[in-house]
Amino acid sequence: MFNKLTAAGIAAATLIGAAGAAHAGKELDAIKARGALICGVGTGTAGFNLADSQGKWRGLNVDVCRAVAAAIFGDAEKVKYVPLTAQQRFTALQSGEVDLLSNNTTWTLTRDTALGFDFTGVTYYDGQGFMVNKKLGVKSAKELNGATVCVAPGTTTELNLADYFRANKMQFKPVVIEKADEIRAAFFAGRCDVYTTDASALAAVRVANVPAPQKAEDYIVLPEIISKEPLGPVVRHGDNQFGDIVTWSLFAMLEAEEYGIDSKNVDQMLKSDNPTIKRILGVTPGMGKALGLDEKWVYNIIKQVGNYGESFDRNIGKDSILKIDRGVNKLWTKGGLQYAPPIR
Amino acid sequence: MTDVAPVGERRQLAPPVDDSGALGWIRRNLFSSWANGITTVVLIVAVGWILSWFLEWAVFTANFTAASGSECRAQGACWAIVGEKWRYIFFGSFPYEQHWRPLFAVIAMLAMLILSSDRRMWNWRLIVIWGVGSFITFLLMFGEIHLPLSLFLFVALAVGAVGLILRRNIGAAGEMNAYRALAAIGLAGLVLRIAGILPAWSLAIAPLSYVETNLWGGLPVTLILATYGLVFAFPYGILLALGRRSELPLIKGLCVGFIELIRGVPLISLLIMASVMLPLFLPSGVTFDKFLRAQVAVILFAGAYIAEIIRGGLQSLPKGQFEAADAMGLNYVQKTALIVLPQALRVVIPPLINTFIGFFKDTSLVLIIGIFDFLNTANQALVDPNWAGFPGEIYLFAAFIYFIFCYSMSRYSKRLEIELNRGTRR
Amino acid sequence: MAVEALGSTPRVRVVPWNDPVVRGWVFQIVVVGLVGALAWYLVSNTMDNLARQKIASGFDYLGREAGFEIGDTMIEYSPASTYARAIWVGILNTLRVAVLGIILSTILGTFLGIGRLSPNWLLSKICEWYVEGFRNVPLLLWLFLFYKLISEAFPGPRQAISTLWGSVFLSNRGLYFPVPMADPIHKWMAVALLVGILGAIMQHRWAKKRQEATGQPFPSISAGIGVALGMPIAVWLAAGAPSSMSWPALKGFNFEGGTVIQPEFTALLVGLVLYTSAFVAEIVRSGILALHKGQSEAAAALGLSRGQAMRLVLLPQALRVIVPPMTSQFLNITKNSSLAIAIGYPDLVASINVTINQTGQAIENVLLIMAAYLTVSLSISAFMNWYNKRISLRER
Amino acid sequence: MRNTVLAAAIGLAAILPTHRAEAGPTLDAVKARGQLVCGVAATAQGFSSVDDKGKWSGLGVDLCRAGAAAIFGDAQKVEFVPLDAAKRFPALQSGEVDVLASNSTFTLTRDTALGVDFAGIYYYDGQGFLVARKLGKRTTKDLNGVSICLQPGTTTEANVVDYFQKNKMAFKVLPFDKVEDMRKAFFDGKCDTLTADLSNLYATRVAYAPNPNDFLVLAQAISKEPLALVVRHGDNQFADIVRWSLFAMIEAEEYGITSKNVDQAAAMDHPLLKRMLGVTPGMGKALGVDEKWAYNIIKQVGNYGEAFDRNVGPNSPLKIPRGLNMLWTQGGLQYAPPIR
Repeated sequence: MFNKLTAAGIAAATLIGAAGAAHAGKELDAIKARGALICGVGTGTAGFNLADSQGKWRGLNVDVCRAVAAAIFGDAEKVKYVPLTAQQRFTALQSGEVDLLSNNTTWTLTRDTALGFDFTGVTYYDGQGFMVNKKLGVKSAKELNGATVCVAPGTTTELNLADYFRANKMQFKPVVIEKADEIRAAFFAGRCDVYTTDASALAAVRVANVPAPQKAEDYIVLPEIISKEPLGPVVRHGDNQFGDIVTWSLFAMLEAEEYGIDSKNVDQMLKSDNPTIKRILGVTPGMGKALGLDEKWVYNIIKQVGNYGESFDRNIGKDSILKIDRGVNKLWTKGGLQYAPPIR
Repeated sequence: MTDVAPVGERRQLAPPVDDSGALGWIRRNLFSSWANGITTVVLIVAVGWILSWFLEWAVFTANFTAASGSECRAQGACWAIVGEKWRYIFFGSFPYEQHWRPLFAVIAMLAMLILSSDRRMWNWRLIVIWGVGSFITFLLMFGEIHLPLSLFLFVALAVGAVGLILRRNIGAAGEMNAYRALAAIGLAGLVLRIAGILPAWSLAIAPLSYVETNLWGGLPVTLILATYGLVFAFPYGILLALGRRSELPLIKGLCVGFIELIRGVPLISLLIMASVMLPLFLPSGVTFDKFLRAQVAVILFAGAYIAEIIRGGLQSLPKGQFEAADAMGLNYVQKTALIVLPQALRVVIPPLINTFIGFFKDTSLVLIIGIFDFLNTANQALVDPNWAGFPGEIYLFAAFIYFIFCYSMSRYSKRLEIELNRGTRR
Repeated sequence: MAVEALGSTPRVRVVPWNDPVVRGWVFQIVVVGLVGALAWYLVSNTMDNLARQKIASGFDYLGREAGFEIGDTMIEYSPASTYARAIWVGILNTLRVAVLGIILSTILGTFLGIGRLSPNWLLSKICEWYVEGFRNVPLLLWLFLFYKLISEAFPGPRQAISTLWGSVFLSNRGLYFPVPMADPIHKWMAVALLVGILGAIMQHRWAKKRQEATGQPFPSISAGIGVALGMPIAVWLAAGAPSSMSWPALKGFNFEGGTVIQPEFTALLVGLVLYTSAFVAEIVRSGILALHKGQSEAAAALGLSRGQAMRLVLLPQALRVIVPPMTSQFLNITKNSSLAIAIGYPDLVASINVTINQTGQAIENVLLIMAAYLTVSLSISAFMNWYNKRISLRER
Repeated sequence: MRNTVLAAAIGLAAILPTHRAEAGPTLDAVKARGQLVCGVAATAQGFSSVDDKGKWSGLGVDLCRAGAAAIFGDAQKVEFVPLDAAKRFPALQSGEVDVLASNSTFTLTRDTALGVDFAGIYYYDGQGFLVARKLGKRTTKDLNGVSICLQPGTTTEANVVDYFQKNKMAFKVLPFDKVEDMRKAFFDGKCDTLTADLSNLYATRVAYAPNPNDFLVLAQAISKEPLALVVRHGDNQFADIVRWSLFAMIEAEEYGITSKNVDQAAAMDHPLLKRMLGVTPGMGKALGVDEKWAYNIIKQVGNYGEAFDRNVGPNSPLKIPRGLNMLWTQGGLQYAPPIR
């Protein structure tokens, strides 16, 4: 019986193994050989990264992955999404399980240095806020002394929260659960007085996650923003070429918005006389070569994903249910912080 | 029992109470004494109260047909959420229109398990059942399977080698030659393959669309993790158990160390290690599927526990068996594989089934590393804001499914224990 | 191999490759070499990966400021404390739930196990269905269920259920109840309690000796409890009965004052106890069933009541069968308490999980988890082995 | 046996090395040398210029000093190497300098093909226009029909053409081959406007205008010229130090820490300040420098606002308005990720 089971075991092992190990070399080569970008995304925040019922991922973070895939393969669909919890994300990136993390990760000093990562830009300038039930009658975060706070563990959110209460000499009691769904459920069930996370995510949760008998209007987001949270895609230290591609894919989306190129007019724009636009869209060659990509890389990004403004509006801005104001995420020409170095 | 007459005194005993019939049964089992009677009454009241409350909630005021959560929010249970979510709970995010695939995969696995529970199948048939069953299961789940050339070569080598060792001095000359040929072909082929002379050919069977493991979810995941966890842990647990019983000090030390290490830490820490650290242990760029990593952790964990059970079986064998085997002139491998193990394993089958029940439940821990097993999909079903607020219903449903599986297996193990003991009770 | 040395025939000189001793060593060295090579391969890969990506390593982070708050701590802790202290808080929380879980599930499980053997059909059936129901469903599911029930079924703090004349409050924030204000006398009361317990043990020994000598029973258990509790009460009274209490009161968002049993802790403890007691019940039952029928008959013949027979004759003997499997249940409770992470109780794994996230140093932290659990597990098994030896039959 | 297991586990833990102490090659070389070698533009008033006594000053110079303060705790341990535009990247690539603060624009080609990394934008520049005040033009939109002094074939020209075409404005070009000729022509009134990077125009106005107050730099930029610090590809640790030294200066301004009050700030019980100034350790270790790194920068060099005001802003002859270089909280672009 022993031998028979063993043999059956070996057979089954190899069956499972068929979908198993894959070897890779340098990052860009490995991605090209694999034929798909592996992108680590969050486990589900409406507007940033959320899989719909067909399993199709959507959101601002997802669009970054798609843009990078469009730049590399000319096809924004060649992405494999790996949903990661806050706990898994860094080791998944360190170990090479994902090529790129586009997961609402805050750019901080420690992560930039000790974790061995490179932040390749800022997709969304965020800040941490508080949401409370209207019934509590709280108007300001300064009134939260003694509150019970629901927060996801292992995030900068958790640290900012402790800092804010310390700096203001207030007390609080945290309730921490690893999974975002669970922590929200606990908040809406009344386990905590306050839910804290990035302001954008608060807006998303308020619109999309309030359970049925309660309404979005039952909850308010307090005016205080207690931290800076520049959220951006992250890559491993080491392969600068791939890091550059991620950086400039995001910059290309910004640059396109600045020059008024969008997914609808990009074909006309190919005929533009403007040398900058010609350079951006690869009509004048050079940029793609510098990155090691096809010259049409920006064209592919804009055609298939859209410029930054389009992506913002579609996922979290005015055309979405979240209706988040552009605020500091406006282009620098319009008073915001979003600024791309020239594609030249 | 308590009204034993004092010694030395003769007393006219009352005629025996009639304890036949329904009344007699009740008297015997429920009201045999005053204390018993009071206990019975108290329990009846308590159970009645709980049951009536539960039935009121779960049946009489329950809603079975609501179209959304808000319609459901009345007094009783909202079973409509189960009606709405059961497909997700059972099959997770497997492509919706392809749900028949995991369904049949589950059926195939259940068939495998049920067939294996029949003692008449405990021979070469098991290998066929598991080979075919696993093939069907994974073909349904993946949609396509690639059988690389090296696999065939490896199987040939393994069959040849095992045959050569086990049938030495026993098998007929022709049979041994067949093993030699198989082993030679396998070995030569593998060497050529590694040297790169043979091409990386593989047999592709792809009748269905490919579904990657991160879309798998629900019952098939739980079944696969538990079943294959045990199947793979089994041979490796046997090795560990033999190692622990070995008189070679280094081997024994290694096995004891490993077993105690694994048994001393929670499964969660192994799962975290597999999900978070395993990739760091491998050369850069080599990664494993997350599902496979969880499976590896379950196997490592199960192996240590199985080893301890098998050790119990080995210890229960009488010395005479070893001596007789030695007298026959069998070598260690033959002795172990042909004499010792068949008897030892027979003893440990019921506790093994209990271990399997344990793993069937413990696989639920993989939800902590983000794999969508049955409990996790049930949990996810609660997230939908339209249907929020009915945890009791969903969890009771999930508990019911788990109960059916575990309870039937434990009944089977009990029956088997009695059957197997019948042979030894002379 | 075990039998190789059985025959006591003088060793014959054989060529080395046929000498079982030599072969044994060669085999061992090969296996150890293979395992060592595998270990070396994995470790060198890891080092290479860490170095190449410039990932920090080492245990220096333990001394750094943790920066996160923990909701349920037994010792002084603030975000300004170090990671080491945060992990220590986690270990203490794990131990708290494990120790309470072990005690409560032993008590509950023993009653259930005896209940299953009751001549009362209804009682034994209820116990049986309890056992089958709880042990055939994953623990994690029970934890989720209890946690959700507590957080969704109980009202918020402002609508808290208040009982015992407004001194105890039950809400989804937990159970608040009053505790005596900290007072220096508490320290002396603890000392008195220890003295009382010592006294009770000595008293019990004396009673046992007397019973063995004269056959006179002595209510040593109730007397012992009396002594153990009486001492601290006497101290308390002697100190003038300082009875100022800290009462929970709704202030701002939550109750302040008093003390609280948090829902996460409750859900975890209840889940662990209900689940494990089902297994304990089975162990107790089979331990008692393993005794020869003559034991209970003899006890009955001596005129002992069923309760006395159980307490004085059956259970002490059954313990010998019960203790080894109970050890593994105790280990299970300890290890299963790690499921706390799923419902947000800040145990060891939860603390370390946050630490992994803040420091990015997974390897060191997972090693810490394993070392901590191994230590606890080995201590529990060492204690149970000692106990098992103590109660085992002394063969004369 | 069980003790052996435990011992083995602890042993395994012990063999894991602490190799963060081992630094990147550039940092090692810098430390061994005892000073940071910093490439700066030969003369760019306000950004890098040297006085008679050989003392360097300027915004770029201050950033190099910040790097030295972070690494050595001493802002003076810098050697400045003046480099002209053509030599700066080869000098960096060859290892002649460790870091460039030479008014280099962050562009795609440089970021990718040159083998360099841009480590933080210290000045958001852009092409603008200098006009005579008496002309009455106040914004770039008023420039319809002007005559422009230009060097043909430069990106400067391309930008002007783009901008005027896009806004449907007419203009006339007066081409010059040499900068000096062009400058002279403008101040002689041969053309209405001179175009170059804004920082350059401010410097030109101060240095060459007969009376600087007669001339006006129009505030709007028609192109993007983000001036960034540059390091070699491949040594991420050194790049991190350079980048976070700049971010520390920006962060300090945001929290109101200056060279004057930094000691008080370090004594405050504020978790953010404590962490940044090294009272709570951790950040320095992560970067591989002393825990007091940010304190040293601010104490010896000042925060970003101080450096800006002193070198190019209101306290300097250039009097460049902060504009885009204001903090993000005040409507500018200067933003530092959190130091934690």
